Amino acid sequence: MKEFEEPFQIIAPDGTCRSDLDPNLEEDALLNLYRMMVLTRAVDTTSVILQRQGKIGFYVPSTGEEAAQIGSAYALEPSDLIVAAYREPGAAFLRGMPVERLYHQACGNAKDLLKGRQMPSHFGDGSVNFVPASSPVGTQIPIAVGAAWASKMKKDGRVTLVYFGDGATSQGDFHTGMNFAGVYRVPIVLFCKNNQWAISCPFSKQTASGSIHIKAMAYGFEGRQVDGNDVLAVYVATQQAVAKARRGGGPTLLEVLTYRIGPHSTSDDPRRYRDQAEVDLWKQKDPIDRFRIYLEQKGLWCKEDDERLCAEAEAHAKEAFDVAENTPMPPVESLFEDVYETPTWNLKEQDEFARLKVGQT
Amino acid sequence: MKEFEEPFQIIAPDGTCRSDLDPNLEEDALLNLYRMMVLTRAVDTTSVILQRQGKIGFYVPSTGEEAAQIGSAYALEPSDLIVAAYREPGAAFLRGMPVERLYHQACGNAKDLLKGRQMPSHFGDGSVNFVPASSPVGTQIPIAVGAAWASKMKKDGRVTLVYFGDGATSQGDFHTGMNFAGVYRVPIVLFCKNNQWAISCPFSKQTASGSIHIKAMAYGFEGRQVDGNDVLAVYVATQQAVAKARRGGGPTLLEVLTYRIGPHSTSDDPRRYRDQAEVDLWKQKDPIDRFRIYLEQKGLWCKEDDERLCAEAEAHAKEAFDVAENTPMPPVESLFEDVYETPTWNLKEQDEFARLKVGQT
Amino acid sequence: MPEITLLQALSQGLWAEMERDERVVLLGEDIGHAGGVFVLTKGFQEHFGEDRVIDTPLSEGGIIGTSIGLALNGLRPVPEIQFVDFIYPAFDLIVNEMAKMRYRTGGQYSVPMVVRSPYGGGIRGGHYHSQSPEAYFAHTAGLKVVIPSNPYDAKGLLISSIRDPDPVIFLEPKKIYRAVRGEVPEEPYMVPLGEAKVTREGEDLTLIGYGTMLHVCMEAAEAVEKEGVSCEVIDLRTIMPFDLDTILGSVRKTGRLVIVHEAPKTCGFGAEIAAQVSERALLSLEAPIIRVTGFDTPFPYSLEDVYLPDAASVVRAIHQSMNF
Amino acid sequence: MPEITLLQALSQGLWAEMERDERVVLLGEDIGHAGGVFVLTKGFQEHFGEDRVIDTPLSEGGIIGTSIGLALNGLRPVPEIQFVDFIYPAFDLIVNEMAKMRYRTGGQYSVPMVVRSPYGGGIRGGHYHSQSPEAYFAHTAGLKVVIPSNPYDAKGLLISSIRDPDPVIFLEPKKIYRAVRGEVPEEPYMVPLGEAKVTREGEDLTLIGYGTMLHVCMEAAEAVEKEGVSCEVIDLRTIMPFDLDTILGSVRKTGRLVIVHEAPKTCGFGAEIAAQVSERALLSLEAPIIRVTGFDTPFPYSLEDVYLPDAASVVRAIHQSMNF
Ligand SMILES: Cc1ncc(C[n+]2csc(CCOP(=O)(O)OP(=O)(O)O)c2C)c(N)n1
Ligand SMILES: Cc1ncc(C[n+]2csc(CCOP(=O)(O)OP(=O)(O)O)c2C)c(N)n1
Ligand SMILES: [Mg+2]
Ligand SMILES: [Mg+2]
Repeated sequence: MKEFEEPFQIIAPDGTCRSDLDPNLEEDALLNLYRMMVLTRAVDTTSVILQRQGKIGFYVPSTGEEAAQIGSAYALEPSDLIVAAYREPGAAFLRGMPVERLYHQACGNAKDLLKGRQMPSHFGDGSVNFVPASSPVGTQIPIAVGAAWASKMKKDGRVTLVYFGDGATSQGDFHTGMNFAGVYRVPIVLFCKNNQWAISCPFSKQTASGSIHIKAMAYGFEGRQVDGNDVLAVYVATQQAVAKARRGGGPTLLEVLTYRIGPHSTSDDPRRYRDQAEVDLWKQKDPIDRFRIYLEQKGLWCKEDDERLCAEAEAHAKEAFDVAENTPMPPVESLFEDVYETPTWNLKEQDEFARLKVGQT
Repeated sequence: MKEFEEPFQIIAPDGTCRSDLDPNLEEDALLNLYRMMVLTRAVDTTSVILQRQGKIGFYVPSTGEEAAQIGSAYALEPSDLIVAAYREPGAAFLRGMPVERLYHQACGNAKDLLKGRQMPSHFGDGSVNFVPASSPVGTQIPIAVGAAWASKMKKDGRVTLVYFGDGATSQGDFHTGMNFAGVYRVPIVLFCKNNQWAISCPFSKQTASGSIHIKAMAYGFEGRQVDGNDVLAVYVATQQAVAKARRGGGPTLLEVLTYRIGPHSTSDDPRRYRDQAEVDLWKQKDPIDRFRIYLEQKGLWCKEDDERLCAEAEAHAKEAFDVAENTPMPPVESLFEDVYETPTWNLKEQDEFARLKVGQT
Repeated sequence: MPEITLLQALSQGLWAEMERDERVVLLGEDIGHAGGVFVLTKGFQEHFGEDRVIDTPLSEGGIIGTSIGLALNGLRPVPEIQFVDFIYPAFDLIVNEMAKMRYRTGGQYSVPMVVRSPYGGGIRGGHYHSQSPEAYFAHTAGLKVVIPSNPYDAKGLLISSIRDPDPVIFLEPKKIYRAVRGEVPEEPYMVPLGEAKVTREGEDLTLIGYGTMLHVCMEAAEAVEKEGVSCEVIDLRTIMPFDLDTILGSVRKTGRLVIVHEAPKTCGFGAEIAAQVSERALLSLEAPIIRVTGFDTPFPYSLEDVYLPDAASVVRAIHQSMNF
Repeated sequence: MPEITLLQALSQGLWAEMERDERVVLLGEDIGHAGGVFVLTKGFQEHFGEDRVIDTPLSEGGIIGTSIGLALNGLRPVPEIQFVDFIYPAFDLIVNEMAKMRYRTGGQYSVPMVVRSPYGGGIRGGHYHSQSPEAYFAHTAGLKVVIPSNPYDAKGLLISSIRDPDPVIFLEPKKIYRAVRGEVPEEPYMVPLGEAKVTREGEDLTLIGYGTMLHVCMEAAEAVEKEGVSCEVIDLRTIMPFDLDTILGSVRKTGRLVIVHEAPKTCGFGAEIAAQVSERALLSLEAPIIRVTGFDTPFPYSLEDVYLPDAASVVRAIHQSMNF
């Protein structure tokens, strides 16, 4: 029975590797995975500082969850679709969304693809098939199932991957999305990042099922538990699920075990509700450290490389933010665009009113 | 593993009994169960005719599902709470709701406890702890879980039983209700009458899970499959679940396998979407026939008894309807009662208007 | 031209669009194999196949949620909600996702789709088969809301809705699905969204209705004509965006306005019309605007005739206005 | 009397009711162990225990659905929805069950409960942490809707809501959770539902607001006072049932009305007030009723100050009305 198996793992916390399971990626690929993880961490660290400095209003850190983001996104083709939650900037970067775009979005400026309409950390980029997040937890699941279903109908060969958290599994949308995915066998990977917390709610209080992958049984398809701090395991498990979806094998639920090292968001103080000891324990399973040891053991990486990369990544994040910071705000009339394809009379009238308000007429 | 076991059964379709499982109910109890099943069938038959004659507007038949209703309700204490769907008149009768009340409700007259506000088949009777159904499929599940939870908090020793169909398991409300039931281990029996159809949707298209009881695994508590046309099996399984709930053991999901012999409602024509052959197959598993054979084999029942009982039950149904038919409609002012405990100014004003409309002022 | 029912006209419009555009897919409970509880999609699944006329599990959230995804990925879904009273499990997906997708993604994604659903009273449905929730949707930025009153408009508006780039809530007055007949061209045609129709010209008072209530307005207009009161009747057809110009033009002419809808009065769509007219045409008003609506109660069963606005009530409102 | 914030007043009211009536239980996401995302229920779980201050899984449908059951079986639940923007997964349970339970069971069952939720803009929350959905609930028969604007009312209205026999949607203006302070008696007291408060008397024009917008109205009233325009300001406090008498009394006196709310204009609650006033006090109106509201767009992030009604906009509306 699935639920008694150990989570799928390739690299152990000490960096040793199950060579029978190693996907034997090329050197470039391995280094690319590592670089993206480091970049994601650097953006995280930078953003939290920016928020504290009052330069951005809000940020959702994903420190500790880099392997889950990068390993999964790497298993997709560029034409595949990602429907995201808010805690997967790394997946967007891997796809090709420039870090600058994350900051344009965080600043809500004139270059923000979302035109300054959502809070920070709701980035997305249609040009790399990454649907921006909305805040309501869980809605992305049935929507992603529908998107995947469209691919099946159109026979376009695309696979959809949807990210969501452990908390999201309690929503009705998880259930209806999973059920439709099962009934219509749509080409989707339902990627649950079980980071053990939903704001202050520990996983043990989120559901009595003990695990999330087991929930797939309620929908007639496979659920699988993966070590989410092992980028290779995440990559391989996702890749297998993607391949299955692409060949018409239907959906897979992946429960990817990881940990939210930081606060839920910059508005949150986790000391109110959880023990530092637990955090420290998970810090020892850091996905970046683990992968670095693996690379070092393979002779692909050394301390100097790492110092250079970290410095570069940090500089990259800062430069990206500088560009965003110096970009003007969206114009007032943008408020009234995109409600409909063509503004209705009431919006045109309100546009006039808004210009009056800001003294533009 | 639960899901590979056979459904729990005590009386086989041919009337033979697994004596090791027989609850050995007293003669009176056995005959009572049988009488209630026959009464439910008689009300069903009568109501369908009444609807065809235009005497009631609508009816939801439950022919074929009598054992599921009666066996389950019989496992409860009078103070336990039933939260019903619309297809459990038998459970209401067993609790003590007079048949007359069902017809008052169907007529929506001045004696209807619901005051003529809902369609027929939405009966209920607070005096016997039977919450009336509403139409939206699934809403009763989290509500019932809440009611059961209140019992746990108040330590009042009550158990709640909620009825719902196979179709209802696709709703988000099923999921959230089940999840809360599991997390808070509330004293509830989640009683799913899997009658194989949700209007025209066969169970095989409702979900890919193959069964419903397996879905309990997603919530960390027991799910159990029961032969729903075997009144003793239903009684015993429910009784065990009730006892477990009462002693603090938490919720149980019962999947009770039965069949909707008739149309979904009097507005429905199942010939549009299903084979008569399937219906005929299930007719051979008729729960009333099966239990009669059992009683006959026990020497508790004979043909003459049965003829008398059937005639009585039919007469009872007809008389009850006659009373209801001759009861006047609710008064106009009843429209404005119970929106709030005390009518607000707008309702008082509209009450005036309504009287004007019907020429009462 | 053949005379057909409103239901047949909708069926025709749907069929035509499915023929024209293979991106159009239908999904809903009991719509395929069984042909729909109102038999509106009878024969569709046989003709277009199970992949385009999809029987779904019992989940409005699933139907709307996956439809949003289908639309986002290039299809043109037309989900059906069996009765609009059951749309609320999908309310979050409608107001927070469907309505906002274009806006929240800065126009990167859009979800052209039409949510069809029978609405309104008059079929003895009690409170769960009779509701008129148009105001909820009209208050939700990003949605269009359409309600036809006759076969010709029904077909043309449905076709326009399906071709529209924005999500549309399309409410079908089930009471008159079969009761109202009219001439309908067999070929496809569009009736533009956002344009009301003056179904009767008049001088003394303006009556505004939509769906089933349009017919109540017409009946009342005819009744008072004998007394010498000339009513102009406007069929709103699109609730959002509504045709304010036609409304204002008429009220400026007549000076009197009675609005009729089935939904409860408080915060019903009539309030918006009344607010707009009294803001923009105050000086034209010769009498207070009157709303004849459903009551602020859940929809009843036995007393539904008392609940629903009828011609007599509208006539009383007309008298009240004329005698002001 | 000590001066405390609106948030503290709510916290006090909640605490007092929990002390008074052990049937009162709180449930919601992050309200217990963490004390709530706005720290409103800090210390509650420690004091009242995990059985009365319940941290729930992430499911608004579960929170409201089980609360309905808790209320039906004798408790007095006060569920919290973390941000009202997230209430819609429970919309079906609210409109089809909570609002209708008493009615549909013929009064056999009732569900006294208070759904508390922070609402409104002004905290840079973008479209999912800023919504004002009061009109949806006001349009739903069976619900009461309450929105306080200051600490005193907040505590008294919350206590009244908890003691009320009907379900109440209690919306808390989060922008002024901490920004508005006032004197609040330490002991429990009730502010009756359904009664507006004239927060400023005046002769020339009536301003109606609630929640955060009440303060915008007051600011505008003060601004125009210098010009010699005397505004009467009404704090609605209860949206449903709203206090029509106070509104009409004021407008009959002033002849002019400006209504202010954050929610989108179309079908917002302002429309209902405008419709009622123009129906019942048409001849008193010396100028058209003006609504100063949020726009008919989803709530924005960067341009929220443009979106939200401000005193300057209200002043412009006052000028427009005075100069009519
Ligand atoms: C419907 C809804 N309810 C509540 C919230 C507030 N909220 C935002 S994130 C969050 C926790 C989500 O937890 P999880 O799904 O585990 O994702 P994680 O944040 O851990 O990545 C909550 C309660 C929300 N955004 N949407
Ligand atoms: C939310 C909702 N959607 C749709 C309907 C229409 N409807 C009424 S009963 C039903 C099928 C229910 O099937 P099931 O749950 O299996 O119960 P059964 O009727 O078989 O007893 C449907 C679709 C409804 N009442 N409520
Ligand atoms: Mg989480
Ligand atoms: Mg069924």
